[in-house]
Amino acid sequence: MTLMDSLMVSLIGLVVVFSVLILLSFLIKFQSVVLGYIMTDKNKLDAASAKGKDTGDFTAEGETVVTAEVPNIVDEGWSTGELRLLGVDEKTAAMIMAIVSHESQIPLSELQFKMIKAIN
Amino acid sequence: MTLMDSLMVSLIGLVVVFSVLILLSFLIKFQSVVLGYIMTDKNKLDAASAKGKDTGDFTAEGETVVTAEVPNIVDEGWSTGELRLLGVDEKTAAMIMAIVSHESQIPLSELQFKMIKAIN
Amino acid sequence: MTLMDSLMVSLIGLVVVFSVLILLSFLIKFQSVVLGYIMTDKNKLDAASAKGKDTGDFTAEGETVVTAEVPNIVDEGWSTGELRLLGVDEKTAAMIMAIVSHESQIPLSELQFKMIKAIN
Amino acid sequence: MMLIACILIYMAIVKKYEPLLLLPIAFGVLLANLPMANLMAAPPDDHSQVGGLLYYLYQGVKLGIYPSLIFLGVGAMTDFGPLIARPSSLFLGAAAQLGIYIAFVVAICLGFNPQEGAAIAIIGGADGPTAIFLSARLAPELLPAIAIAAYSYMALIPMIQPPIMRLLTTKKEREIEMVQLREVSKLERIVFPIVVTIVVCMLLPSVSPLIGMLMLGNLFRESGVVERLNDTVQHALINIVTIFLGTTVGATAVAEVFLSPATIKIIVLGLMAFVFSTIGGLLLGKLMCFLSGGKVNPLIGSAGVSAVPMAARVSQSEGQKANPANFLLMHAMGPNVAGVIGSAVAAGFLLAMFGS
Amino acid sequence: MMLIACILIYMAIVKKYEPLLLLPIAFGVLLANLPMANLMAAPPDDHSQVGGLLYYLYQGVKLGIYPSLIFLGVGAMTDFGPLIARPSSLFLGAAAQLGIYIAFVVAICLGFNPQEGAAIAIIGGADGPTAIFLSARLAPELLPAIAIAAYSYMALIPMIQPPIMRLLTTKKEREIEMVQLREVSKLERIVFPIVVTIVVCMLLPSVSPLIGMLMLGNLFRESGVVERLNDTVQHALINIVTIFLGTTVGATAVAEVFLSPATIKIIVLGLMAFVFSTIGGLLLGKLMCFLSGGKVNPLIGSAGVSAVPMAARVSQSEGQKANPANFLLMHAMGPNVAGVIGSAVAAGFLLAMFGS
Amino acid sequence: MMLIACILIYMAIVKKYEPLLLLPIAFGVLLANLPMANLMAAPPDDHSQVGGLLYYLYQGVKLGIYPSLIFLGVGAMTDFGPLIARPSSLFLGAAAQLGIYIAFVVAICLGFNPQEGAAIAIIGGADGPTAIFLSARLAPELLPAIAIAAYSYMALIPMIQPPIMRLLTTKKEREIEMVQLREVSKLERIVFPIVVTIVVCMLLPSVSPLIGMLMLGNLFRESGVVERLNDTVQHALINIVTIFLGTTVGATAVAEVFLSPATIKIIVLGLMAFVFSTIGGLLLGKLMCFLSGGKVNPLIGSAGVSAVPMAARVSQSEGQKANPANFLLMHAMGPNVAGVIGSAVAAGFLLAMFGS
Ligand code: NA
Ligand code: NA
Ligand code: NA
Repeated sequence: MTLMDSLMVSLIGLVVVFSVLILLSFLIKFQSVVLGYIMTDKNKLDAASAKGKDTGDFTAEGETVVTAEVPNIVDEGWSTGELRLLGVDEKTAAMIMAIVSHESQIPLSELQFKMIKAIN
Repeated sequence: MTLMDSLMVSLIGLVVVFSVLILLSFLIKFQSVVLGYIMTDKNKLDAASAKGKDTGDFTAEGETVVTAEVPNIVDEGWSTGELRLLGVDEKTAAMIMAIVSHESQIPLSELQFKMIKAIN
Repeated sequence: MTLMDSLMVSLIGLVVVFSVLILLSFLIKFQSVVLGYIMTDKNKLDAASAKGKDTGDFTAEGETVVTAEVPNIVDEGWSTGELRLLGVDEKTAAMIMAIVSHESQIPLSELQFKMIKAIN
Repeated sequence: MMLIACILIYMAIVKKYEPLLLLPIAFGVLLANLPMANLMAAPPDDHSQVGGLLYYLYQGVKLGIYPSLIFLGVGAMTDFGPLIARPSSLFLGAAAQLGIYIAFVVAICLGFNPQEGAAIAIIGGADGPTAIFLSARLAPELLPAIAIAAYSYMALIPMIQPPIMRLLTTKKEREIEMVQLREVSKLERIVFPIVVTIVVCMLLPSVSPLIGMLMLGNLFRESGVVERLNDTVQHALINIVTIFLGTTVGATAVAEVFLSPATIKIIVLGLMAFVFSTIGGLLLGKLMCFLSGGKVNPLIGSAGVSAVPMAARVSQSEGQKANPANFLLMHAMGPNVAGVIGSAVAAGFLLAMFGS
Repeated sequence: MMLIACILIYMAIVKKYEPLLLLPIAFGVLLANLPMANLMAAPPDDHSQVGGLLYYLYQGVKLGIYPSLIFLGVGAMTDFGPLIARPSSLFLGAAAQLGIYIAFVVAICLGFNPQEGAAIAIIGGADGPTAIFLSARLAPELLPAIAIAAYSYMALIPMIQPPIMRLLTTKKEREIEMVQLREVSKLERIVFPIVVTIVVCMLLPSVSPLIGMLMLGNLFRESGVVERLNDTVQHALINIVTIFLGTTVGATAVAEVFLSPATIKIIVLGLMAFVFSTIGGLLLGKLMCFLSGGKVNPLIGSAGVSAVPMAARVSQSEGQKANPANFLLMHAMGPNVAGVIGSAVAAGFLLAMFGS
Repeated sequence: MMLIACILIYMAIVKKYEPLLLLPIAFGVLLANLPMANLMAAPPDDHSQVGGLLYYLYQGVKLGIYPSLIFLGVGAMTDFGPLIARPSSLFLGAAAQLGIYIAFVVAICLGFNPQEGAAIAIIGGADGPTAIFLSARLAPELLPAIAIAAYSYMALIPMIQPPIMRLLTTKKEREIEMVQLREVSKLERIVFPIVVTIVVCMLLPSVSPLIGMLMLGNLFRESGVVERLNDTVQHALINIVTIFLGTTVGATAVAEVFLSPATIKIIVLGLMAFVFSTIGGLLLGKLMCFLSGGKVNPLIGSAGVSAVPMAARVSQSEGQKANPANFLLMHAMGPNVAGVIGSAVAAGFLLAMFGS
């Protein structure tokens, strides 16, 4: 294979990678827009999946951790998805998360924070 | 295959299933009666197996440890996320967690404490 | 194979096993001496490995749930094997265990209760 | 086909129809139908090129290994105690195979050959691994449709059975409370899998891979001395095999066969089989109710279709609707697990008749 | 060769260079080079004698099964949320494959044939299973050197990238804080793997075993209905396969090939590929920074090489050095996981060009 | 044969004789001897029909894969620290192979051919996977009897050894307390498996699958950087392989061979081998006691037969009977694990002599 050929292959290869990934990025954007419209469906899905979490005829491997608490009053915390922040602003929370992630060497994506709360 | 043949096959099939399962049911009844007589042997077995539960050169993978509590009254403990401290200050708790982590050789990030409580 | 041959084979076999294992034992002694000299390296290794215990881009399987308690005074609880009952009678305890077993869909034989305690 | 895959994924995730199997199956359908990906391609005879990934993983289905290993895990998860306590449960587990034979006759009438008819009929056994085991041997080209139908209807049990149950039983029958089951000793539990293995495998050798592994798993569970093995077959092993089984079963779905009238027929026959199995179980339940002088609640009969533990839960819920103090769950578990043995026996018979 | 094995073991244990792969690889090198042990020996054609242990385990590499199953586990461990939230991350994931093509041209110039050149070049993808998958097909004799180089450089990312990052970006650019990513709905997460599978596998069928399994694993993760399977692919399955993959890849290292100038060339080319991939990502990052009017921190571009999650951590740490309030980790995760798809696409292209 | 299977199940469950292996073996005997089930049937040469389930699973035994993978897990579970702390333990681990050679001579006298004799003799190594590995290669028809004898006698160690120990040692010897073992550094623990692999596999290449995997598992354990892999080889992998190994080894028991005088001879020879291995270890223990001026308790010699950790526990218990303050367990662990290496070396020698 000549240098020229190899350059050609490389160029085409680069174009292919870019084309596929750019196409993907547009599809994802498109998907997000479309799915945004089908909000009702989404809510149904979320509800269904929440209900479904504890069904299943197999018992889950590992241990079932049940943290039962008696919520005396409805908590007034501010919620972002699965994370509740109580008396902490978002920036501090991000910092805490980064620190925990760094200290524990666990990537942020694998950590699951339930609640960050200021202790007075 | 003609309809007649298929009906024949089905009939025989049904008879086979019933025969085998009825035979099984009698064998199980018979087994229960016979084994009922050999009570002494059974007791020996039960005793042996009770003793044997914790032998074996392999350790069993994952056991479910449940700390069940009878909440007579709503507990007045102080809560940080998933960890409840009862009658223990934060410093002591941190120390205990560090000790447990060190003793068990499990990094703190992988331990999950449910409750640390002073026992009086 | 004659008896003589078999005796010969056995003798050689015994010599082989002894030779290899004696050679190994000397190599291990030699290794210990050599590695003893490279103490600095070893310390570096130990330090590195201590640090390394909790690294790794994968999270460890299963989490260990520990119920840590601060035994201020020796507890006066009543013990049945591995299960301690504090302020709960045996009957109530049995009921609780049955309920937990039923709710969690885990057969009683696979649940391990550490302590059942009345919270006042 | 990709659309079908997406519908199946939807059913698995949103409707939660047996997602452990249906999700891998659905994705297998998707993967195998990507044009040119050739994931199911066999290597050339001289092995000069490698075959597709799913082709290799599929060998475990073709050789009957995966369904047997799934049964190993199922055996370790199954408590045969209620069956041992009341052996008459086995009658119900036999009656609830009725749909298999009805479906077989109709399938023959619809023009399927006997092998195909038997494979389709086994859907009425309401038991996934058994259905896959049998159809992989008798009619591999129908395998994906049969597996999908079997798992879907198993998930739909709470919709299929209740109307039939209410139709065939009187409120008075549904209200019947049954006497508590006696306790079963450890020794009985240990002897049970050995007896079943010997009896069933000697009478129907063709099904011994399934029954043998089912009972080995149960022996692991009941012996109490091999907790390590018991735990692994219930988790790591069954999960790994489930992934491989599901994905490759799905991957056998090629458009020409799957998008043919045969699939529609299979879906209809499968439903019919489920309905008649339910009816079979209920009718014998009524008979046993009558013969026992009203001690047996006929609702436990429908649990004989297997579909563990879904069908038993349906019996429980229907019984409680008629009489809030009625707890049929443990009573229905007997016929329920008997149904697993029942469908395996039926499969063994069909394999003995029509296997090569 | 044994000395090399010991050096690799040292790197794995003391230096902690990707020990999960490097330790088995190193031990595989050791085992395969024990004189007369013949652990990689094929059985005679008539199978009258058994072959070596590692020969049998190696079939999973040869048939492309192990890398695919590793990707199944990787998919289950990967959170594509940041990528879905900011799809432009994919541009960076594409740009950071630049090194692959540069290395390919240089490899051809150095006299490697196209198959070998492609296998070597894929080191620049910074993705172990992809590199192993491709070289097992295109240039199996170079497999061990390529795998070792790929995993070693992935471990060395925190040393390779920072100087380049500081060289190519201004302090002001590095200080840029990015706006928080929007939340991604569960539905988007579920649809994503399906869309990627269909699009990528249809455009590049040759890479469908990798992308298909990656996305199946991700679907297990995101669907939320198959926790059992998700758990097993992330633990038991990926660990078992990792051991077999690592040990047998190492065992392909025979002295005649490994101790040749080719290995030196591969090491140099691999480093070059890593450097140019980093440069590619950074340069496009700068362009996106410019075009967005300073909203994109170019440091996240270098994370596009994949090497998840090491490269993203490097972006985070360099960003924080320039501006202690700068948290780039989540922003860098997008290009980071995009890089996995990017290298798989690049591998698919090379396989389509040069595969038999 | 079914009766034998039931007796073995009884031994496994009630007597708890190595149930992890004996229970699957026993069930394998049962399954393989169900008339007409043909679970061990090979497929026809043209593969037009599928073979029996256990036939396919048995390939892992035939190819020597399962015993090696078991050793991978055993290595990860074994602490060689006591051996490294006192390398002279290896002498005892060598002496306690005496029974192998005695049994070999007697087996030849009894009319077994050398291959059979070697396979039977290895029972004296008191090490299950090694015995299975060797007999699968040298005398596959004797495999089940040898495996059952080996595991049974290993379970009977607490009955076989104490009388011999009391006979051959004086109370004064048994009372000897040994000085505490020095601590072993992490570095020594890491270098150990590498050294053993190189030395043993170079001297006895035929046993490298076993020793190589044993030491790889130990390296996983001691390196501390691959906890994931360590955990998986100790649990999921070894458990899965144990099930397949046990069941298929049991399934090789066909009545014509198993119910022959050969099996009786194997049982007698196996017991003899165990006895003489124990004697060998004890005698060298006495010699070392004498040479060291009474610092070595000869009771730790009998632990050299391996049968980890049963034999070491017997040493501990006998020592404590003579002197309640005597804690020999850790001292006996050295010879105990040395015995594993010793039997593997012996197997390597026999394989080199008589292997095809
Ligand atoms: Na059924
Ligand atoms: Na990449
Ligand atoms: Na030994």
